[in-house]
Amino acid sequence: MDFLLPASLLVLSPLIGGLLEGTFRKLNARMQNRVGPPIVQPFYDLFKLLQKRPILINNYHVIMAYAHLVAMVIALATFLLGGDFLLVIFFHGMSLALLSMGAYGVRSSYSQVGATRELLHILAVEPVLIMIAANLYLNTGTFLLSEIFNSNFLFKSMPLAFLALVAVLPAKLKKSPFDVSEAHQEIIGGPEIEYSGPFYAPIYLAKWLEEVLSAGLIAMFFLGNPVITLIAISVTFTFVLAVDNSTARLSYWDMVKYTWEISIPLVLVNLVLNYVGVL
Amino acid sequence: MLKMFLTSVLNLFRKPATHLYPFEPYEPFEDYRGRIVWNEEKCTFCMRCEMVCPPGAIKIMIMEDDTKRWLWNPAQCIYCGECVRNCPFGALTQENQYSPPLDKSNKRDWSEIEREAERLKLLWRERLRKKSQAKKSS
Amino acid sequence: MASESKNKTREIQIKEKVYTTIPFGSQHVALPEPIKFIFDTENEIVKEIKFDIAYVHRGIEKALTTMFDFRKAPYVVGRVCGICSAAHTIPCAVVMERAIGIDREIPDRAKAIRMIALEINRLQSHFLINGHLAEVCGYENVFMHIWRDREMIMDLADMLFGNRVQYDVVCVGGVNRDIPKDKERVLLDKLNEIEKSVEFMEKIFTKDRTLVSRLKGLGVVSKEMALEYGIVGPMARASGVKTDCRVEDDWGLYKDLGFEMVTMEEGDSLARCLVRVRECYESIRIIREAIKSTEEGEISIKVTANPKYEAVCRNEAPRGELFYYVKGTGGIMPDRVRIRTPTLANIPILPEVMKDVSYNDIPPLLMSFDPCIACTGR
Amino acid sequence: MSIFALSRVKSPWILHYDTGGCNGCDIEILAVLTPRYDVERFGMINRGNPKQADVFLVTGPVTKRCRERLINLYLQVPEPKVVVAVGSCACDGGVFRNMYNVENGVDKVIPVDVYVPGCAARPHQIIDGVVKALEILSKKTKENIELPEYIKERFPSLNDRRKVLEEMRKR
Repeated sequence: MDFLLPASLLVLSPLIGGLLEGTFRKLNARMQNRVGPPIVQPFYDLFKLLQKRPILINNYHVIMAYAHLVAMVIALATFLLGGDFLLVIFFHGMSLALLSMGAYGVRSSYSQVGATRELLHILAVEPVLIMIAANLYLNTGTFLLSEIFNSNFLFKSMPLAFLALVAVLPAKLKKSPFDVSEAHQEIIGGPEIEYSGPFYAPIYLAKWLEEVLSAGLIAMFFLGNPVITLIAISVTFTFVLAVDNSTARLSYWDMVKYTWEISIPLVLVNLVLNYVGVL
Repeated sequence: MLKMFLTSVLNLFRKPATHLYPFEPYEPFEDYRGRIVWNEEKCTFCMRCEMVCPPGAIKIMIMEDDTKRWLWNPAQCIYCGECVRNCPFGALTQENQYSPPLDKSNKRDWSEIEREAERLKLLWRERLRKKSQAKKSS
Repeated sequence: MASESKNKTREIQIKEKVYTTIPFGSQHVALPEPIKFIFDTENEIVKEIKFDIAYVHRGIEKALTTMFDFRKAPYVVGRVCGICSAAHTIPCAVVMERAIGIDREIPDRAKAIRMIALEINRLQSHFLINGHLAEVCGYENVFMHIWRDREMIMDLADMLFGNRVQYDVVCVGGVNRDIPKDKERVLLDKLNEIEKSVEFMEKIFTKDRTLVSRLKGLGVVSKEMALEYGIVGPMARASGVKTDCRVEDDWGLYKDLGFEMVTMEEGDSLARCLVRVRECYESIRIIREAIKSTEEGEISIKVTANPKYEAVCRNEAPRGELFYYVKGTGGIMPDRVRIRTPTLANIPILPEVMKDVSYNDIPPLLMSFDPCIACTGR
Repeated sequence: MSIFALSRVKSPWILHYDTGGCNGCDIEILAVLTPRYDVERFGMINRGNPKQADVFLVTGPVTKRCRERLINLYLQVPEPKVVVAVGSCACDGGVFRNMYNVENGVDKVIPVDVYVPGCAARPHQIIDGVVKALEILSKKTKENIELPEYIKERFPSLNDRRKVLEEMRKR
């Protein structure tokens, strides 16, 4: 039983991720006062991409796209099956790094600029996640997620760490104000610009999985009552989307600055408070 | 920032501003400049519309048996309405409906028609000249 | 020998700096028009700029002297640029009238309708560019909201002139379509709503922190620079240069209606934006006054002669001074037509202000200039 | 209809290129994406990236300098694809017909599937045109590759054309 739920979640994660992405797009459109696409739209997109004629630039480029997907799947699997939290962070960072390695492999300067910005994304997101992991260790005494999942309502003891996670979510999900690596109006998708058709599909799929992983990270703080977990996830995502719709894109420098100046101090304060015993 | 945040959250509960076009019909304004309609009975083939049309989207073909055809290319017309204003007999009117999209099957090759009309016009002039010469000689 | 060649290579290494070259155009999302920029960047900071504006040259000036007679000319020059179509047709008609010698006889009602067409054109253009500026800043929601409100103006144009983009209402000798009383009433009603959305726009561009932080201090053009490069339109007015062809050339009734010029001193991208927003209020006021000041009546006069003089006309397009020159010799087609567009005047300053700007600030900076390449290339 | 055939129709990503028109149609294409018309209902997004596009919207009468870029963009869009010529000048040259620097319409340069008339084309007309283009797209597969006349002229024999295709695949 303990194994069945995570395993089925893992198998269903593309489905959940697609629906999540579709809901995002629908909500985004409604926030902009328009109707928006149907919720199953991401699946249409994925199946269409698989049917396009492949345009191969070089093998290395394509291999990196698949490696990006595989690393993301491993990160998600480790997370859901209750592995080591540090391993999740490592594979998540690695999948982003693989994407930017692939992007460096082509001559397009948009791709190169995008790859550099993608690396800055890692720099912005991963330290915060590592600090959260340290905080988790202080609270639960382990890095193993299977044991962390047993703890009830972690939000009570680490609310500031949760706020830090929310603050880096726009950068993690590539939403405004920190969508610098995609930056549709500047570098037209950045690292993914040269991928087309079936080679773009793994990247598109990896995006969904990243959303599932983010949902899991949020859920980690609110375990115990499934209703509260779902409400927390939906409220947090709606908040992130509303922020996406109420900010302009900041520069890559601002992204690193804000995440480091706001998120890391937040987690540190939480760490200290936990250590002292206030929370 | 805060204003847009509130606006976007409130928009979730408002009706979207979208007009669901192909599923909901749309009626253009009363005097929208749409398709040109030709009334054959009123037309005297004075060629004024062909002369005033800025892009040359109207061509009148004078066939070899002196029958005349009025041709209009919806894909080249700029819908300025100049032909309608200049028609002395009111044979041309402008609907308020816009033209539907065309594809390969129903789009005319206009350059061929232009060439043909030009050739037929030369032949017509030749015929007129011969006629007047015959009149003079008689 | 060996040391010599070694020195040589070292010299070359010092001389050649390696830049990342980022092409921008001729097809790019941020700018729907074909213009090509090549930015040589170092650490995403732009160091060198090359640009190419002549993708859209169609040869309209030549065609006006060889293919179209002067009565068709306003319809043709409307297609020079779709965003400022009315701004092109009016000076073309005026300059033809001046070349014929009938510009004093144009009825006031025709002038008022021309002014309404121009101001509606200016409103939609300013809405367009401010919305698009928000979009290239990555602020999609503001873009959507401003363009949603812009549809009201497009509807007005659709109702009054019969088309959303190409009004084609101005002809040589006046206008070819009157505005009846019931439409005037609808127009006045709609203007109130449009005024509200201009207020919304002003609030966004003055209060929104992320947008202001992106635009403030970006691409500053000082007053001296503006005068030196001879820039025109809202750009010049944002730098504090008092220039507006609506009062400098008298084809319309602007002087009678009491025209107020909007100027700002800062000269950065935000100021250029705000000048446009504040001009919207002025445009709305002018439309109201124009409707009030004239009654229905004669809208055009009969044109019998051909252009035979040399004439110029200056008009304030949404982007700045638009200059038309015509030389007629009594033929049905003029001998020489020359169009000078506002963007051509504003482009030489671009490399100057784009230098040492981060690449992610380039699209907003470029859009705040409001470039219209279709005008520039003709 | 299978999910694959359905998805081809339901997710048209657009690429838009102005080949020297008057901007009117370009702005109307932008307006089509905004709340009043909102073509994202049909899954349309403006990707601005030829390699991820399905529907290629072309405006303008194709000036001589835009010609090469247009062919280049057309070759970069992977099959199945449809080309929609938006506006009178993209269909037949419009008011710019026979001016010295234009090619009189998009179909003189690349194969066009749907023509949207109008100067400028209304958003409604553009939506109609795209819906019609999607009907054509549903019948196309990745195997039928159409080449522009220009390429056929430059590489008349079949072998040469195969070379072009290989080049295209490599790109």
